[in-house]
Amino acid sequence: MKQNVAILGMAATPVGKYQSDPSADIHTLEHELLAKLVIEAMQDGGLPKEEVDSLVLAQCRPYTQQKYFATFMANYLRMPCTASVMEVLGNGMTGGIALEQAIRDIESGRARAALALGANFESRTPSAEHMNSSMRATGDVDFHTPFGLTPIAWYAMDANRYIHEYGSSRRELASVAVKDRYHASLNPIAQYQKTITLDDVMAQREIVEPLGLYEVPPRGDGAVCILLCSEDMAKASGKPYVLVKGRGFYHEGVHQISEIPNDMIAFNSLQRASKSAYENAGISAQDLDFAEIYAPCTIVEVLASEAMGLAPRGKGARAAVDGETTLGGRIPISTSGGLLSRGHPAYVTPLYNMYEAVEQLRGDAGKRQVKEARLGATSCELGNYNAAMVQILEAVR
Amino acid sequence: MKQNVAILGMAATPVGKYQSDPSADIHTLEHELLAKLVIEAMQDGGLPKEEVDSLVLAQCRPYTQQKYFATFMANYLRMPCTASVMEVLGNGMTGGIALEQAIRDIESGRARAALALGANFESRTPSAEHMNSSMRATGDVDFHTPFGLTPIAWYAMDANRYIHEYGSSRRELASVAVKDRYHASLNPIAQYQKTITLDDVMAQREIVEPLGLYEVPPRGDGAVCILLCSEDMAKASGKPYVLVKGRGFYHEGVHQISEIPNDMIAFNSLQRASKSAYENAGISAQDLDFAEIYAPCTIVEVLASEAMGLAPRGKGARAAVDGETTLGGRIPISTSGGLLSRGHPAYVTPLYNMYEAVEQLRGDAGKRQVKEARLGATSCELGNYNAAMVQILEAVR
Amino acid sequence: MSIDVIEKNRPRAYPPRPTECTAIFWEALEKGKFQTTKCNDCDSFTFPPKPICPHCWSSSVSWKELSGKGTLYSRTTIYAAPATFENETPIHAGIIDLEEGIRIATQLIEDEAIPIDSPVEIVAIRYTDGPLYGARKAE
Amino acid sequence: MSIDVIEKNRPRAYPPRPTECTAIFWEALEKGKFQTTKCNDCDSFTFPPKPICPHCWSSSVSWKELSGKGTLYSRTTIYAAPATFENETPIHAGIIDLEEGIRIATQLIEDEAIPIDSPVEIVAIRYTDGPLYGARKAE
Ligand SMILES: [Zn+2]
Ligand SMILES: [Zn+2]
Repeated sequence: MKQNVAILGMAATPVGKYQSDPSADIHTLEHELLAKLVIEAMQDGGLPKEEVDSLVLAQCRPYTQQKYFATFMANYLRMPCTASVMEVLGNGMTGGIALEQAIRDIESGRARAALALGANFESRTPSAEHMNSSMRATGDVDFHTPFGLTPIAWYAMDANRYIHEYGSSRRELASVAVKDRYHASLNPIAQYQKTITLDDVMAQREIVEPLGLYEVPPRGDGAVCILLCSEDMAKASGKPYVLVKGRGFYHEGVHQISEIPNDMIAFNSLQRASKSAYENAGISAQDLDFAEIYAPCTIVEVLASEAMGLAPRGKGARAAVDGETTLGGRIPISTSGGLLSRGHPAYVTPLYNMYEAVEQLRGDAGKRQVKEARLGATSCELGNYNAAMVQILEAVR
Repeated sequence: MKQNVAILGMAATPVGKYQSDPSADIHTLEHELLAKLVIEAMQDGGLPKEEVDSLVLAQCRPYTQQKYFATFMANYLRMPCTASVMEVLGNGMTGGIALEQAIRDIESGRARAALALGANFESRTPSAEHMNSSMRATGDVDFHTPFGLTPIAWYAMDANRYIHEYGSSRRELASVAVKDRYHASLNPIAQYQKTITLDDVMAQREIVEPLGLYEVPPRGDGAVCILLCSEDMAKASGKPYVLVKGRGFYHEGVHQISEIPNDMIAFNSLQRASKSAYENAGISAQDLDFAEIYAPCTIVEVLASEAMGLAPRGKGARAAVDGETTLGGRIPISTSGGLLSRGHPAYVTPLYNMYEAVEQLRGDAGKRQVKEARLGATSCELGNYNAAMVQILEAVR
Repeated sequence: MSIDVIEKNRPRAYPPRPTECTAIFWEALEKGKFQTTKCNDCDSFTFPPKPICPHCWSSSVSWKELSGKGTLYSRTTIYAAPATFENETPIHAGIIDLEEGIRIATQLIEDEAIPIDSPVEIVAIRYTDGPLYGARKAE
Repeated sequence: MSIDVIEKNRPRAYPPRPTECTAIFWEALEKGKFQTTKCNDCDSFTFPPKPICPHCWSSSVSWKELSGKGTLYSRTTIYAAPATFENETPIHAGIIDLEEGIRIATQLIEDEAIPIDSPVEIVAIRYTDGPLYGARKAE
């Protein structure tokens, strides 16, 4: 019988710069930081370590010297497991895949408790070097990479198409960055907490036209551990928990662009994944109290909000300008500050998004608390939202 | 309701050297080779591409230039998916984890058909360079790697301990290599097909004492695709298929050695995983007609055969000497030629082992056919068998 | 129906790797011929060219020349580039819908911004070490 | 109870990275003191040293000196080594059960094969860039 899946505990380190220089006298190492978070997450959930049957790790960046990190951690924390010990990878969706596998282990009864976790350390690698690797990820190495296309270049082309089709403007898109930074100013684990104005955003140098520095993701390090268990176990704990009420996944069988021309900025996969998730949860988009969206650029949040049915097509940027997606607005989006300001240690970003959703649903979000938050959604993706994963979460207190 | 899981189709390329020199005029690329195998596997199973809901990819080696290979393949073959598109990693268990996730997708009903697949290209990277990476995988980077420990050094220490405890000899262990090569001589996809004698094995230079060149894994490239579906769908196909009758997994929470002294060569995790798998399948070790064991070195096959209950403790090497594990013997082991002679493109090795088991159970193994093979087992592992995965497979014709 | 060929007096920053299949594409491109594979069974074009049809999985494909004419679907200019491309910034790139019904992404070889939805054409570019392609405003 | 210290006139091939926790280990080792962390709650030793106890997850651990005496559980000689270690082959390595009930793996610093199950002792080795440890036959 399928088990209902609950999120019972969690821990995260503030997004920032942790990675040490190879020649440092004292190093900050991924495993020491992550081990601390595992213990904190388990204390947060009040479960003994023996209950954990599954460790699903978002793979580390190649800069992490300790390889086969999942099995290394199983040893470091002396955690025998009967269900899963593995590392998963899928671009920006990596952390979401880790969560999904942990959910599946609980749902099927294979695991009593499961951890979805990861550490993404990359800040010491200069962006130009890092892009030498990431340019081989978001396209065809032989038919796209030779032109110098970078991951965010694809999003920039979404932006120009959106502006062209819907008569939107860079200013409208840029307002998303201002809103995200405002949210981040209320989030103690955000990488950038100083508020900014629309003029600040517009004044930044262009990175990929029409997107400037504040409209593309910063780079940073982070680590997160999320503890999942069956709802029965969560109930027995007597603690507040979050129920995974619905999930959706769809991969459209396309990598970056479809060779058959389509409406690229419709985010078809996200439309399908969110529809599945809403149906699975028995809700509609209008029932959501907030959404924590995977959006590496301003334009991506706009398009994702439209694909998830949180704003009409072509009106997502306008909704941001009008404050509808700000805390206190109709549907607050990225209350954490989002990838732009909370930060984007890419392989664990979906875990940070889940962390924020759980803070909101447990009423632990402090100054950025969405009032009476009961239902929230998280999304993550890979490529140009060619695959999307959506989770619907419900507060149980 | 849980679905029974069947293996309905497959394709593999002979293990060998495919990887091209970066400066080659014409390249052999992972994706072109693997795409061909996917189509072959689907034809083998007689299913249309639309039935596939899940792609689980054993991660490629870092030498593969095309990154995020799973989503790249989903595009290359234009395969929209509703269940999973992901890459998994877990040392030598990588291909086994891919299989297990595909099995779980079928079992849960999330996917109608699923592919577990991968391409491991590494042969152009010299062993000493390759070990610069793998030395960071099989131990603690700061407390083992500084001593120069390599992956197979741990197995060599198993060998010396085994010889010490049970009065076995290098000659006895070496007989496994002779048997494996004999099996490989009957396998058209094996990397090394020329038979060898015990004297040949003993005459090789030592790689990690007491193991010589023929007792440690060769390096090579390979690619495999395995098609899984529900038993109902397999039945409806009218084709012979293989039923996944039982599975077991156990990670002992240890990486290479236990800091609490234990019986290292008992392969405790494999004992537990095989016991679970036998129970899950409702069989005992004695019911098996053959076992395709993940064994990178002669000693590993011996210890694994003991842990799986195929030979008494301390008698595994002797069983090999006596021909009990040779084709026609009591319990043929590694009829493919095993990792030593069929070859060991590590991340896809468990997929090759599955390929061999299915060939045997479909009666397609030609000159190396185990007579009336009905029940077989496959194993895979990571570390020093600190984690083990076992599948019990049944022929349905 | 061949496309214009432009010479560039430098090597490609990140050369593509020809395979048995795609070498045919690159060799033809060098001569000003822009072509891709088309399925003999379902009549679908595919790009990049492939030894199989991604749509119906047929292994029966033929090379078909393309006109190189199309429309600009979107574009960008990349100012922050990978280290490999540091001498080539800013990089102009776009997505183009070819008139044969294929969407591709490539470089835009003119500095001025081409308006979205306006006509563009593919040109072959001969670098010192081999060819690439790119697009420019159509006449 | 300190261990012997040997000098080596070359740097380590692959130096370990000290952290706030493990720097204490390496600094003591340099001075001939071989120690690790022991849990204040469940009394378990752990090796390598850790800021937490892997057994009961307590964060309360103390440094305890080890005698360096133990027994060789197994050993090997590595002839095919990673590129980083090419000047150090053959490499002798072993697994040692320390008398405090901890199993570790390290280098064996003598060329002659030490018999399995025979007594060994840990020594500190001062390279030009910092310390490592190793084991040798005990007197
Ligand atoms: Zn076709
Ligand atoms: Zn303790």
